[in-house]
Amino acid sequence: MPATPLEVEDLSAGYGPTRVLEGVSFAVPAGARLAVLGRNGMGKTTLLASLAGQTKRYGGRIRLGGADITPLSTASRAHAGLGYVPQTRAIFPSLTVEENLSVGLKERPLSALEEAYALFPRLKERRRNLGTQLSGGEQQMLSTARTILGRPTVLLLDEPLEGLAPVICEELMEAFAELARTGDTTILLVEQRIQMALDFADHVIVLERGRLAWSGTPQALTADQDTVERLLGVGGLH
Amino acid sequence: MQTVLSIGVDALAYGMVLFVISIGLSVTMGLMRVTNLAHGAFAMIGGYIASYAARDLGLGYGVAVLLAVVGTVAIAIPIERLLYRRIYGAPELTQVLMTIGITFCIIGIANYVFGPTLKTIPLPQTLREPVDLGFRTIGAQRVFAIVCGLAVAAALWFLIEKTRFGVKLRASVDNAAMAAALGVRTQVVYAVSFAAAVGLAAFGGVVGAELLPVEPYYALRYMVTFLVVVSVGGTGSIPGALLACLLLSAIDTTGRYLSPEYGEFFFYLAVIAIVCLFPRGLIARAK
Amino acid sequence: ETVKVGVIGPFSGPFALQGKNFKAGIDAWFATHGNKVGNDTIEVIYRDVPQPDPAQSKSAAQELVVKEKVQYLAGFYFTPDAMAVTPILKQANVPMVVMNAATSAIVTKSPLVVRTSFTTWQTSTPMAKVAYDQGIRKVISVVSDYGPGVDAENAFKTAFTALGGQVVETVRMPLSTNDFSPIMQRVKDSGAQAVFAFLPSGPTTLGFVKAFNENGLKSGGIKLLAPGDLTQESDLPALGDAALGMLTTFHYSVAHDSPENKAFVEAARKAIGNPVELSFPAVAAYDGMYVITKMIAATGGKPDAQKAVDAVKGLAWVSPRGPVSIDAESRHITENIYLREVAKAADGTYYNKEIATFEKQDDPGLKAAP
Amino acid sequence: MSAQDTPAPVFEVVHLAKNFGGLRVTNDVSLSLRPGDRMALIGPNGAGKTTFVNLVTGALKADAGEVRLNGESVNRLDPIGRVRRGLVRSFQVTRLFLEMTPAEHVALAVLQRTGRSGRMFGNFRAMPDVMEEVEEQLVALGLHDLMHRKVREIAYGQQRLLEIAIALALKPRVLLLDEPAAGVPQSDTGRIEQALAGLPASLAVLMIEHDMDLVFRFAKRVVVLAAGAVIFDGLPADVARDDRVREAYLGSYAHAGHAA
Amino acid sequence: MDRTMTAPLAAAAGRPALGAGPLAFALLLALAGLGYLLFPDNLALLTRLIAIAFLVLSLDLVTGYCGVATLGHAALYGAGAYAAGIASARYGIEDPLAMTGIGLVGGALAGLVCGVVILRAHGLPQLVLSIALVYLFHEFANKASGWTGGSDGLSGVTTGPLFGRFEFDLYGHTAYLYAVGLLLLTLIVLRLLVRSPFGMLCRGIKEDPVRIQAMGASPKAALLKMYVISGAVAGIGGALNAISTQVVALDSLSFTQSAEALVMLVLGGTGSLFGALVGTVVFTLFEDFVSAANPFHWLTVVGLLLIATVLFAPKGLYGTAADWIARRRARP
Ligand SMILES: Nc1ncnc2c1ncn2[C@@H]1O[C@H](COP(=O)(O)OP(=O)(O)OP(=O)(O)O)[C@@H](O)[C@H]1O
Ligand SMILES: Nc1ncnc2c1ncn2[C@@H]1O[C@H](COP(=O)(O)OP(=O)(O)OP(=O)(O)O)[C@@H](O)[C@H]1O
Ligand SMILES: [Mg+2]
Ligand SMILES: [Mg+2]
Repeated sequence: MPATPLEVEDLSAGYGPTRVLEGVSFAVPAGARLAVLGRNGMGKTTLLASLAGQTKRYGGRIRLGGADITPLSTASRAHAGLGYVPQTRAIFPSLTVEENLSVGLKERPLSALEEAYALFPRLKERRRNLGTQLSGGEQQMLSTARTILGRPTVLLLDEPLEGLAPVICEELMEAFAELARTGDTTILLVEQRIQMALDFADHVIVLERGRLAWSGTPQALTADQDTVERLLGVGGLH
Repeated sequence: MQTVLSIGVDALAYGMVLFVISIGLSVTMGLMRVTNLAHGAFAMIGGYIASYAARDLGLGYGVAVLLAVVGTVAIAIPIERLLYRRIYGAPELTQVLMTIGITFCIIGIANYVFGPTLKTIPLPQTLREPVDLGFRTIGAQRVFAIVCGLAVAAALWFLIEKTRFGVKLRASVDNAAMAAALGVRTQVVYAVSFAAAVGLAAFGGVVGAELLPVEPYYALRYMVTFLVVVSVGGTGSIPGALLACLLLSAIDTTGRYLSPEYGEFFFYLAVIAIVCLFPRGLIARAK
Repeated sequence: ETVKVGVIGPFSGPFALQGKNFKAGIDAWFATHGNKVGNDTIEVIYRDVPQPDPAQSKSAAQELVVKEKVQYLAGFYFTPDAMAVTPILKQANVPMVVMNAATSAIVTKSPLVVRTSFTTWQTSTPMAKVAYDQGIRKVISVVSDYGPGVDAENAFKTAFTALGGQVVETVRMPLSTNDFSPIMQRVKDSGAQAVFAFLPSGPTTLGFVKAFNENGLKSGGIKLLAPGDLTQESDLPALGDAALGMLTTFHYSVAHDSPENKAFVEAARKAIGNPVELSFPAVAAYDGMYVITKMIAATGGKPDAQKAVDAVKGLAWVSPRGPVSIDAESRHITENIYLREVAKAADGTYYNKEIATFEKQDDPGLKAAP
Repeated sequence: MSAQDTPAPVFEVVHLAKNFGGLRVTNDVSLSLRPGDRMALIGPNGAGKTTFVNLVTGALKADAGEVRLNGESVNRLDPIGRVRRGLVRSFQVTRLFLEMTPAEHVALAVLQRTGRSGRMFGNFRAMPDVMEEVEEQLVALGLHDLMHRKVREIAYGQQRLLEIAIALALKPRVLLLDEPAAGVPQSDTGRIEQALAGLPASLAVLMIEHDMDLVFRFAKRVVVLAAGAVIFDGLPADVARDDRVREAYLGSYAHAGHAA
Repeated sequence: MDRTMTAPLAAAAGRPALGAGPLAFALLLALAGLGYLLFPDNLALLTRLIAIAFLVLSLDLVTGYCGVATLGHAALYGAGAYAAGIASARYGIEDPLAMTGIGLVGGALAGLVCGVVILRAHGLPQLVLSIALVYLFHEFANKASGWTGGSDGLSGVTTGPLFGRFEFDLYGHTAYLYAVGLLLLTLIVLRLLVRSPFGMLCRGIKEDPVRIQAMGASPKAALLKMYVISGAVAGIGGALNAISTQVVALDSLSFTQSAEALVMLVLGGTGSLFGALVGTVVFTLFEDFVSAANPFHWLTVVGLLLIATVLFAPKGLYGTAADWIARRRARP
């Protein structure tokens, strides 16, 4: 077994004076699919952003493939193999679709763009359009494709399905699963639709007010209706 | 007819000089989104270095130009690291405050070091001869400025629109955090672009010194002109800046010929009209 | 007793050079004459008004009077700055010695104003005669579009037409003009034999003179005539060969040949530091100090503005620029105006060489005023 | 549907069309809403749903077609005029004032609606009727605790809810919701539903949504847009059975069946 | 309702900590009195400072509260100054109150004209429009020298006694007290204005005009209204300047004056009335002290001040201080 792709140890982070995350620790095995759940404003986005190096860190360490990346900048973390798809999509508005994608290529040749087009044919049709001219769903596709092109070993997905048509959601989830299987990519997924997340993941953590409140397998979570109701505010998972 | 032609030539020459000096500003403002009011200050530093090299040290014009560009960039890099880096992405007004502060300091220092008098940059003989165009003569220096302008425009356009570096730069400006998350080393990208913009400023300051002579208040005196030209063209757009320079200089030159006493009126009325018609610049970069 | 003199001028900003010249002139005075008048010691207090800003000038003057208790106000590079202060002189019981501001009307605003510099009318008028005597009959006037420029245009036009010449066109160009090529084209098209030009000293003069040469006017035999602002000594190194042979009329050249001037220039150059920076405001400041010492002597160092001013009416002396006097009625300086040519000295420096003298010129602008 | 006992439409769109360059984004779309209607507009990504909203609200200019409110054409009205006639939208990508608080957002809407937004004195906190409505609206969407925080500091899902609160505070007659639940966690979509359920019956609502559970619970009528054209207009129960819709949009969701 | 719980949060949410109403005004009054006592010989400077403060406040209304970028605001100030000056010099209106009123109207009219033009664009092009406008105003005043005195300045402005009793004399007591009075009155009115629904609307427009449109309000109309108000405020300042110095010159509607006002505003902090005041006071006094101490190098020192402000007080002196206090208070 190679080194654990991602280990988080006692991470505390936030924005300026506001602390959001408090002592979060977990580790993910290679090729794992981890779902990060939690109610509104509990710190899911903050967790992912902290891993990507975009928040203020108050304490704790992050290890990527065994190497300590805590002191690294966002860009260096990306080069170390961390891919981040933020919740707000963060399309570059003044770049065309093709240029948006090519930023994600890092140093790979332009021909690699075809990979993205194969995943989302819609993007190929719109390749010359500017980022802002895309529909909400198209932007979501672009954002995801852009990051995948960088061939990350750990992929952080913050609600990548938001605003996507059901068919596309399915295809995308399959693509993620495929990525995890064949590419040895470890995936952290934040997703609002709990069932969908549970169907996808092989491991779950739940955040509550910035703390790790629960962790285990999807099956265990489904079985634990009490926790589901308390931490996620919904009843009746099956 | 002769007069018309002659005005046309003057407009072209003046426009290209403006272009050479202000294009660097178009890069900082349009691509790096820094309202860099100190642009003229860097052009001025270039002018001073060239003047010192050519006049006081007696070096050749080419060497002086090179020294000016390299020297200005060398001065600008620490300023970028210490000061500009803090205002990338800051509100426009904050940038205005900081860059005005930098301008004041540079003026004060230039005044102290070089004194308040005008500085000239001696031209080589070839650039000093008037060139005969048949219907009139024009300084060879102006022809040189026109050529430089075109060369700079082409090179810059290629760099920004056609290279990976250009894409990275534009991405970093649109959303630095996201660009970094995709592995772009935004600080390096910024530093390189800034250096390029400053180098262009210095180059323009030297090439344009015949029209806009070098003295400590250069930095403030022409600030508005540069700002106007760049935003009328559409910041960050090379063709836009070129078009704006030519158009505005044509209006300015014609107005100055026909009715100099209302020259300013024409110029600024034209600016208002153009901005109202093209509120995002003649050739706008999409945002 | 200490007698305080408040000097207001541009000591920083784009016009700092002129303020520096004020200071150099005053320092030269002290260096050559000491700072004592009888038992009184003169103390100079400087206040900076970097650009024309009458409000700032006035509040500076008020502060000088009220807080520093100055007995004399002096300096004033720009006309509006001087104008702003005239209304308070009477109440403050303080005379004002204008060391530069060159609009004729200032002396009429208060009986307590004395001027030791010049007016644009005064320096521009003789040029008409120079032009006419050279056989020039058609002139185009090109001036910067602001008060002094308009004064210069009017002065020249009045005098030239009186002589029988013709001003074929008058062009006023914005102060911010950088590119003078179109103006030169206009000059060419006007068919004039000479250009009469007025621009404030500073960076634009360089562009103007260069454009004049580059557009083939110089080689086409057209003469460039101007009051001396255009060839201010501090601009000459930059103008260089381009200005060689240019004719200007002015009240003072640093190269004026007289023992008084030699002494003055030596002291003033020492005071200013860089010798090439010395130019005309210094001499007016120097003479201004002379006038002030006379005033102090007359009043025994006591504040009495009217008495002080009365004491110098008609005062005549030999200034570094030549013989001068204060006109008893207008309180403006009567002086020689010289025709000068830009020449190159043996050591490679450029200077304004005086080639003719118009003696005892008063200010024609006062009579012309409506 | 029989026309006798149903009221006249408040909102009608006839033959609406729009091209972007060569791309036909809206292709002869006609539909209408009556008071009390609860309609869902669904369709693949890039089908032209948001564009449709932009066209009817006047943010974009249509190439052809007409938009009517209460039987009157509003083609000539600018977006502001249309809002004042009661046509209100929410934004798919939140557009909020990051430096202002939720209370201020809702208050602005209330003040604007009641014609007091131009008042140059007083403060909304001192206007009891405004404050009451603000609190009511924020309580309904669970934002009450955050009411005086800057929007910049509240989580995305909460911003989405605020987006809806503003639209509701304008008391529209026709409400266009562009993916109101996107980004809102499942635990909180209930709040949106409740808020919608509490709306006056006379209001006509058109909702764009990709969350099919929400769509089927909310909508009484479903319109499906694909490549700019309406390919289905009917009852929710029928939509999953339509082959074209299934292929273009629903995928396996249709097989799984929905809570009917 | 748990209003008690949200109240301290409101204080923490970035509302200016010192904005606590009457207290702040009392403080201001005390400062004005202190200025009078400490600098009895420098009242002319303080009066000039207050006149500029009107310009900076007026700029804050459109820039700080509405997000309109302008480097041409002196056009409004100069219009007020010339209106008041011309009324006195050419029409013999010498009553200071009347002159102030005329300045106010002049400024408001200029505000209307500038507003109509400037509001046609956003961001940088807007900045350029404002620059073009202020140059046009400047050129116009230069050309119309029959009215304005051109570049020599408009002299011959005379000011009668205030309320028919108090002369504007050399020592500037009347001018200073009048200026302080006007300033306090204006501040009270402006404070009401910025806290009113209209003020809130403007802040909304600053952040997202499209959102405001979607609420059914017209950003353009509101901004134009604000521009006219801002013009009136600047006009008062201009008139005050004309009244107290009895000259008006082209510098009062110059680009330099506009840029300086913007610098003062940003220095103090945009978007709060007190920020505008703090900026004006600090910049003007600083400039005065430094230039008196060393007129030859003050520009460098001012430059350093500006740079230091951006580095250490990025929200402006007042804005950063207010933030800091708010944070201290928010902490339990
Ligand atoms: N820029 C910020 N400054 C201060 N506080 C913030 C900031 N962004 C988020 N927060 C706070 O941090 C907490 C966690 O936010 P976060 O965005 O991580 O939540 P989330 O779990 O992703 O929620 P959602 O499901 O709504 O996306 C929230 O309470 C929010 O108010
Ligand atoms: N300004 C524009 N220029 C060119 N194409 C545009 C522009 N705006 C939108 N489009 C294109 O029009 C199509 C419809 O966009 P629209 O936003 O209406 O889709 P949508 O149905 O709302 O999709 P989603 O469900 O993903 O939000 C998209 O393919 C989009 O790329
Ligand atoms: Mg989130
Ligand atoms: Mg959409």
